[in-house]
Amino acid sequence: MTDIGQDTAARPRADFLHRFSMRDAGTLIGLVVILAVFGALVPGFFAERNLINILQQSSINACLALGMTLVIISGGIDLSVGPTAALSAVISASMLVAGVPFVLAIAAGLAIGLACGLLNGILVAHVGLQPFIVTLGTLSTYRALALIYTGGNPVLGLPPGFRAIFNGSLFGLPMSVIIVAAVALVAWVVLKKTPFGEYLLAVGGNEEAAYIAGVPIARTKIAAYMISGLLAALAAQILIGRLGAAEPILGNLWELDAIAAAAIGGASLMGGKGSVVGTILGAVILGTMRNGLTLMNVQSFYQLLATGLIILAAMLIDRVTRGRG
Amino acid sequence: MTDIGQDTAARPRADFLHRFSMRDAGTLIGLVVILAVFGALVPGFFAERNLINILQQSSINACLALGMTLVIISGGIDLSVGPTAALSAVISASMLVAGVPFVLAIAAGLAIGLACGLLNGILVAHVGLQPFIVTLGTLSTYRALALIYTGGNPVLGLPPGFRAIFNGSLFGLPMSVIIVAAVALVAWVVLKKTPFGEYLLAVGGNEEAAYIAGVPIARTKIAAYMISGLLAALAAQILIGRLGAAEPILGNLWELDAIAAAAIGGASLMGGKGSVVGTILGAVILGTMRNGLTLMNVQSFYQLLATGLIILAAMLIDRVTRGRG
Amino acid sequence: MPVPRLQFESISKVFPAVRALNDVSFSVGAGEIHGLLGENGAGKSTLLRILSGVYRPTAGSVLIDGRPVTLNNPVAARAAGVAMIHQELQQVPRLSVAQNMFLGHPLTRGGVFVARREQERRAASALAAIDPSIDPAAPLGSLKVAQRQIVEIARALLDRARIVAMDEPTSSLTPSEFERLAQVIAGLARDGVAVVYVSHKLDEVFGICQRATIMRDGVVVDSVDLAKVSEKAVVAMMVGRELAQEQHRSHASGDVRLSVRGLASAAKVRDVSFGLHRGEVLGIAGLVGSGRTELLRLLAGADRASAGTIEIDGKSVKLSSPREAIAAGIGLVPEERKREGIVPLRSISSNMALASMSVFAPRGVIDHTKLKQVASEKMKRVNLRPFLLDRPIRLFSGGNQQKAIIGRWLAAGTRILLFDEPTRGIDVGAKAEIYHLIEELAAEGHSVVVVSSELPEVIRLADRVLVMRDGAVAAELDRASLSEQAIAAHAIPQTKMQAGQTHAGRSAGPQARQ
Amino acid sequence: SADLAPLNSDTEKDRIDWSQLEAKFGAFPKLPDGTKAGAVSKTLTNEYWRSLGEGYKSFGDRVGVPVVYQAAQSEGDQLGQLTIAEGLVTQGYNVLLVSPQTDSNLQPIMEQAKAANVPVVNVNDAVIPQAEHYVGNVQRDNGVRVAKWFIKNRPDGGKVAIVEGQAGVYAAVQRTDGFKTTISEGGKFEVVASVPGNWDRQTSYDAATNILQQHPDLIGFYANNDGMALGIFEAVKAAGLRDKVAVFGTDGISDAYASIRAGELTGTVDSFPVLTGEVALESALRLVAGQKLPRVVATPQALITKDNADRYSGAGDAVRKALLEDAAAGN
Ligand SMILES: Nc1ncnc2c1ncn2[C@@H]1O[C@H](COP(=O)(O)OP(=O)(O)OP(=O)(O)O)[C@@H](O)[C@H]1O
Ligand SMILES: Nc1ncnc2c1ncn2[C@@H]1O[C@H](COP(=O)(O)OP(=O)(O)OP(=O)(O)O)[C@@H](O)[C@H]1O
Ligand SMILES: [Mg+2]
Ligand SMILES: [Mg+2]
Repeated sequence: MTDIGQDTAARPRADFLHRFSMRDAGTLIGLVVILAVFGALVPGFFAERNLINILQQSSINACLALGMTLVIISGGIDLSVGPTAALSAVISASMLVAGVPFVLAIAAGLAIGLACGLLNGILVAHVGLQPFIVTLGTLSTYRALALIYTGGNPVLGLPPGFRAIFNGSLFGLPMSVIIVAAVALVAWVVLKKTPFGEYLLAVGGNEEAAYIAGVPIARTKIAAYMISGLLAALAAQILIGRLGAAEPILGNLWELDAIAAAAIGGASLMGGKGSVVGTILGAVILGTMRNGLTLMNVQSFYQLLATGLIILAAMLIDRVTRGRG
Repeated sequence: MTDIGQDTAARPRADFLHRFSMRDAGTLIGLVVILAVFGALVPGFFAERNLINILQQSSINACLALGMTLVIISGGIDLSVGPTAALSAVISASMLVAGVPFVLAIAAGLAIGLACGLLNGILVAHVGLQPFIVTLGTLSTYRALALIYTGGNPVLGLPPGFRAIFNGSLFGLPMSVIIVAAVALVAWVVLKKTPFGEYLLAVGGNEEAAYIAGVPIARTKIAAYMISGLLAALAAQILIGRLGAAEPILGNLWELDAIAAAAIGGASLMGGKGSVVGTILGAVILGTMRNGLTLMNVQSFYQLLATGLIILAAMLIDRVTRGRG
Repeated sequence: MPVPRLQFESISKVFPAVRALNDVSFSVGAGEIHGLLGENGAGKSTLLRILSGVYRPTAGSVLIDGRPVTLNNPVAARAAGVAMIHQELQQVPRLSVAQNMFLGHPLTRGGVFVARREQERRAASALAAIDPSIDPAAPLGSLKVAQRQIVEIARALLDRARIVAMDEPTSSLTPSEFERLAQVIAGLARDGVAVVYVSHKLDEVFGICQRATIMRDGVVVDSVDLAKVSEKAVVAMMVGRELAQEQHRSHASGDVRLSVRGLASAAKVRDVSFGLHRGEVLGIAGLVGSGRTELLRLLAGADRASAGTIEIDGKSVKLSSPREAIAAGIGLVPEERKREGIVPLRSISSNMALASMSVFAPRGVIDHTKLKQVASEKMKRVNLRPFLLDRPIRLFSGGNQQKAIIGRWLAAGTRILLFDEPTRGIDVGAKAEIYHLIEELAAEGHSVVVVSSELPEVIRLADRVLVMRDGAVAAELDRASLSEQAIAAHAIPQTKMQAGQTHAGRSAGPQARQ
Repeated sequence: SADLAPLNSDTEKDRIDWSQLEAKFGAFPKLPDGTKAGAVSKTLTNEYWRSLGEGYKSFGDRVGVPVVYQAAQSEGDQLGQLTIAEGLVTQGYNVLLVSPQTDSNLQPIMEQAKAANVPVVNVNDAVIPQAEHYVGNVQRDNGVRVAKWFIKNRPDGGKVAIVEGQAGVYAAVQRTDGFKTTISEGGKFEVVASVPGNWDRQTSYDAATNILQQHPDLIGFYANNDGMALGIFEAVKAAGLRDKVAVFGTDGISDAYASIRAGELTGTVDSFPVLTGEVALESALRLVAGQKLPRVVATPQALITKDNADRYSGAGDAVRKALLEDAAAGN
């Protein structure tokens, strides 16, 4: 019933690497299957342009899901990412429309994200409330603030210069993809190579042990929520650059997509487990699915059905390739 | 920092009862504060009619939240309650419209709920997938089935006889309140007095230990999800009885309210902990809030703000009155 | 007289409904190895948790080198020079051994990146003193309990601490590993470190400690010079009475109750066959990793067998889940109590009743009066302390948790009891009670299997002993041929014996100890 | 009441155009003292519903009737809306104006209000089958008008695509169906995609990008609301096809007007929420005053493009005048 063959017991090092890649390999197999199916059914699916589309369409969810992954690893969850993004978007946008320099407006938007994350983190780490409920509460609160701030109206007329920042491309890839790739790289380094990454895994894996070992529990959790807030705000900047407008209702149900991406990528909602590579693959799986179903002009009810079934199927494939761990 | 005084050491029995009621007392205090505030601000708030309204308006959420509480105690979560209710509603309704006897149509609807729960339970307990993701997947799947089954149209024209079952009143209380009160009583007995209740608490509290002690882990978990599905279906029957129609999009976001009620009532999303009395109080808190804010004619953005803040405040009160336990 | 390295001054600690420590004072000098003894629940762990900053005392203070120190959290305690090995393993299974050892204070390159290699190098050298075979890069979760405990010890050695507190560091270790630990501790003492050593194994304490403090029910009974007192006297201080030295008595009768043939598992167990009689106590000895736990798990239905047959009272049974095993009359008292034994938030009664719901709820509703009565009776029999049946089990000491688990099987009317390391982390008083209990059970006609790494325990209890090696039964010894040497001889793989390695049992004899 | 046939607001025979109210029922009647009106709509997060509220307020102010206007917290919040409506019944308003989330979620209100002898007016969107009074436009007609524009202005036909609102929502179903049926009639147009946009700009943007990538020769999009249309336009622009692809929305929110004037969005179907609000409250209050109105009062809608945008977007009275002219012209 164990996921490791007996022979590997003798070489735990190799075994460890093996385990690692097995997990992400499961997700990768899922992606490959989905790509193959759509490739067979949809002419032009593998066109370079379409593949870039998929990446671009996955980038916002990937950005959120990376923050979500860190929070999930720490043993928490962040349901408030959508409203955090909305609040950040409308504030940046109204500053931009008022003529504030881009850098300042973007900085302000990102600061809002950090602040939203900080509040979540404090309520979880210092006050000791359950993450699900804290962020369920702030989900409503932040959304309400965004609506009140704008009176419910979208903020329109973002300066073209600002939009150009996020709409350009580099080496043939859209800026949003480049930005999110950079974020993913940083997240990977943070998780794999820095003390903070270890602390996250430790806090989520065994909080008591982490505390006794002197890990700064509260700071680690708060940092995770702040990063999640920051990335939600970054996603918001990318999105408003793309759409040219910021709406207070932006980001509705983003949290579910982000959680789904992280979970498909192997994060455990029990904490202590999660992978940056897996999460990115998870986001791309979801993006591919949306893209493919749209190209196939699948009727909306059946798209919903496909979404549900593919989440289940991805988890099943994942389960089969990696065992219970 | 402790929730029990030293003097109780000598009388362990009292100590236990004391602890027990302390937990629910925290929630009760929250409710009383909210009632007092609205009572002071809204003329006629304490009118019998309005209090009955509050109970009736809380009844559907309470019904779902009871099932959710059992699932949460077992260490899981059920995000699919809304779509389960929708599927059950449209199937019962179309049978009713086709002239099938009430008992059969209701039984079929409830059976659908059980079946939805069964699938969730099997995926969680036998296949070993994460409850959050399983029910996220079935959330879309069941919703899609309801939409496909009805073509997206509401099922109208339920027979008056059927509606009368759920719209009557007894001892001056609406039937829906009576039904949910009965369900709550049963749930309380089940949790406090039956082996299944002990098993739920054990499975959620320490699955491995429960397994060694001979607790039927899979059966217990599956039963929890089935009860949750059943109660979602029951809520659906009550609702379509009240509305006279069943819609495939019924039950949107019900899961969040149900989880909020359970959590406000003291259930821990880590499993092993939760209270029927607390959950009912939690549902009534949420119902009271909606009712009071509406009567105060608070604009919807501010209502949203209040909803968020009150969830946070309820958790804070709860936290202060009961300690970290 | 020099200032003692460590002084406890009038420490008290009150938990909800329990006064765990009351006015505890004693001191430990630099270079001294100081035993801390007491029954389960005496307050030893609580005191050390105060020393390591996990709990704050309700009253009193801790002095290091004569100066009062504030130990508000584990970081402060570490900064004050305290290193601690906790009774319960405090580890993160998904991190590597080295990452666990450096958790909370990782070595870094440029203050930014974790210096993995350097950590692993240093971890390896700390581990080398006790068990060089542990790979510091392996995920901790892949290690066995004993190895994990060694990691825990090595972690405490990394710090150049002035005070090292060890709370039952050897509960899963074999004697040979203890030998090496003893040398390490002696080295610490030579360097002027003050060591506080908690163990229920009195011979260890007498072997390495100069002085010891004995606690009972949260108060200090006395601090004694171990050279000047007898083990018996210390035990008397711990339990507050004299313990009679009991002799083995056999209650085995003729008929075979359990018969196992050719049992094997995919992972470890190979072709195990034996019979277990009515009223018999069967001991199973072997080295760590020889497959004893796994054999018990197969019998308890917790793992699936890949081959073999099991018969109870001559009828073939299939044990594919603990539930089936329980129905067939088999119950397991597991090795890892916290993980496999208790449901922490639930009361003693609930934990006890979990396996016998059909008894307490014959008509689907639990008869709480009956439950109370049975719980009270069984818990009196095992001498639960404090006697609070409705208190969550997590608030009890390890020994008392164990008693509740045993009570679980008494309540379920189990006929075949499987004990895996039944007295691990359990004090002498309770140990004697448990031995007595096991004999009583045998006398009543129960059949008992006891897996233990403590050879005296096996010899004290068993009518017959199976020695396991590499998952198979290497020998079967009856009482007449039962000795620690005999067990050790069969337990150790031949090649290792020839290489002169000392993986032998506890008192495996002078030749094994060299 | 039970003997009333289930309402179909689009086909009901017992109807009157809003422009005829004064002609058929005379000047606005005198109301009982202390008359107050309660209104509940879907959600304030959409400008359409806020504008409807403005209409209620402005007419209320004009005739001295206080109006309480509430909305659920989100478009899917069915029970929340029911709670609000029940609160309004309890509080003794003389008339209720409801814009239900779905065809059935406010059903209990009909009965409670009847018991309390309070008339209920169903204003727009979802249609309560038992509703005795309905004020609003024809949802289907939104799609039909856009389809007609294509048939008229793109005589050669071509590929078009639809981006739908939330699956299963009445307005989305009707608008989509109206467009699809009408445009398919001649056989010249092909609906190559009809995919969900969930009322969401980003989703619609992504969907449009994908559709354009597969059908670069597409000639037009129809979106079930303006927010989605604006998102689609951004995707069209990013694909460099803004001159080739016409994009239409629905609702006529101010952002859509701005975009149309700027030559971006091709058009929208405005259903004049402010005016609708005014007409709805007027009809409701006429009921309170005892007049017997037809079951349906139809409110106007118009296809807005760059050419006529100014005509429909001036001050309230100017728009009213323009629409009355339209009505007189039989438009
Ligand atoms: N967190 C806690 N809350 C309440 N009571 C506690 C807590 N921790 C320990 N206790 C109680 O304090 C007393 C002392 O327990 P402690 O763990 O210190 O004993 P011990 O001497 O280490 O026992 P053992 O030998 O079994 O490890 C016990 O009665 C125990 O139930
Ligand atoms: N590499 C491993 N990964 C996961 N579990 C393991 C591994 N090695 C051993 N185990 C499990 O650890 C438990 C103890 O192992 P085993 O039965 O071999 O030891 P034992 O003879 O009982 O010795 P002891 O209990 O003293 O460690 C068993 O349940 C076994 O399946
Ligand atoms: Mg202890
Ligand atoms: Mg073992």
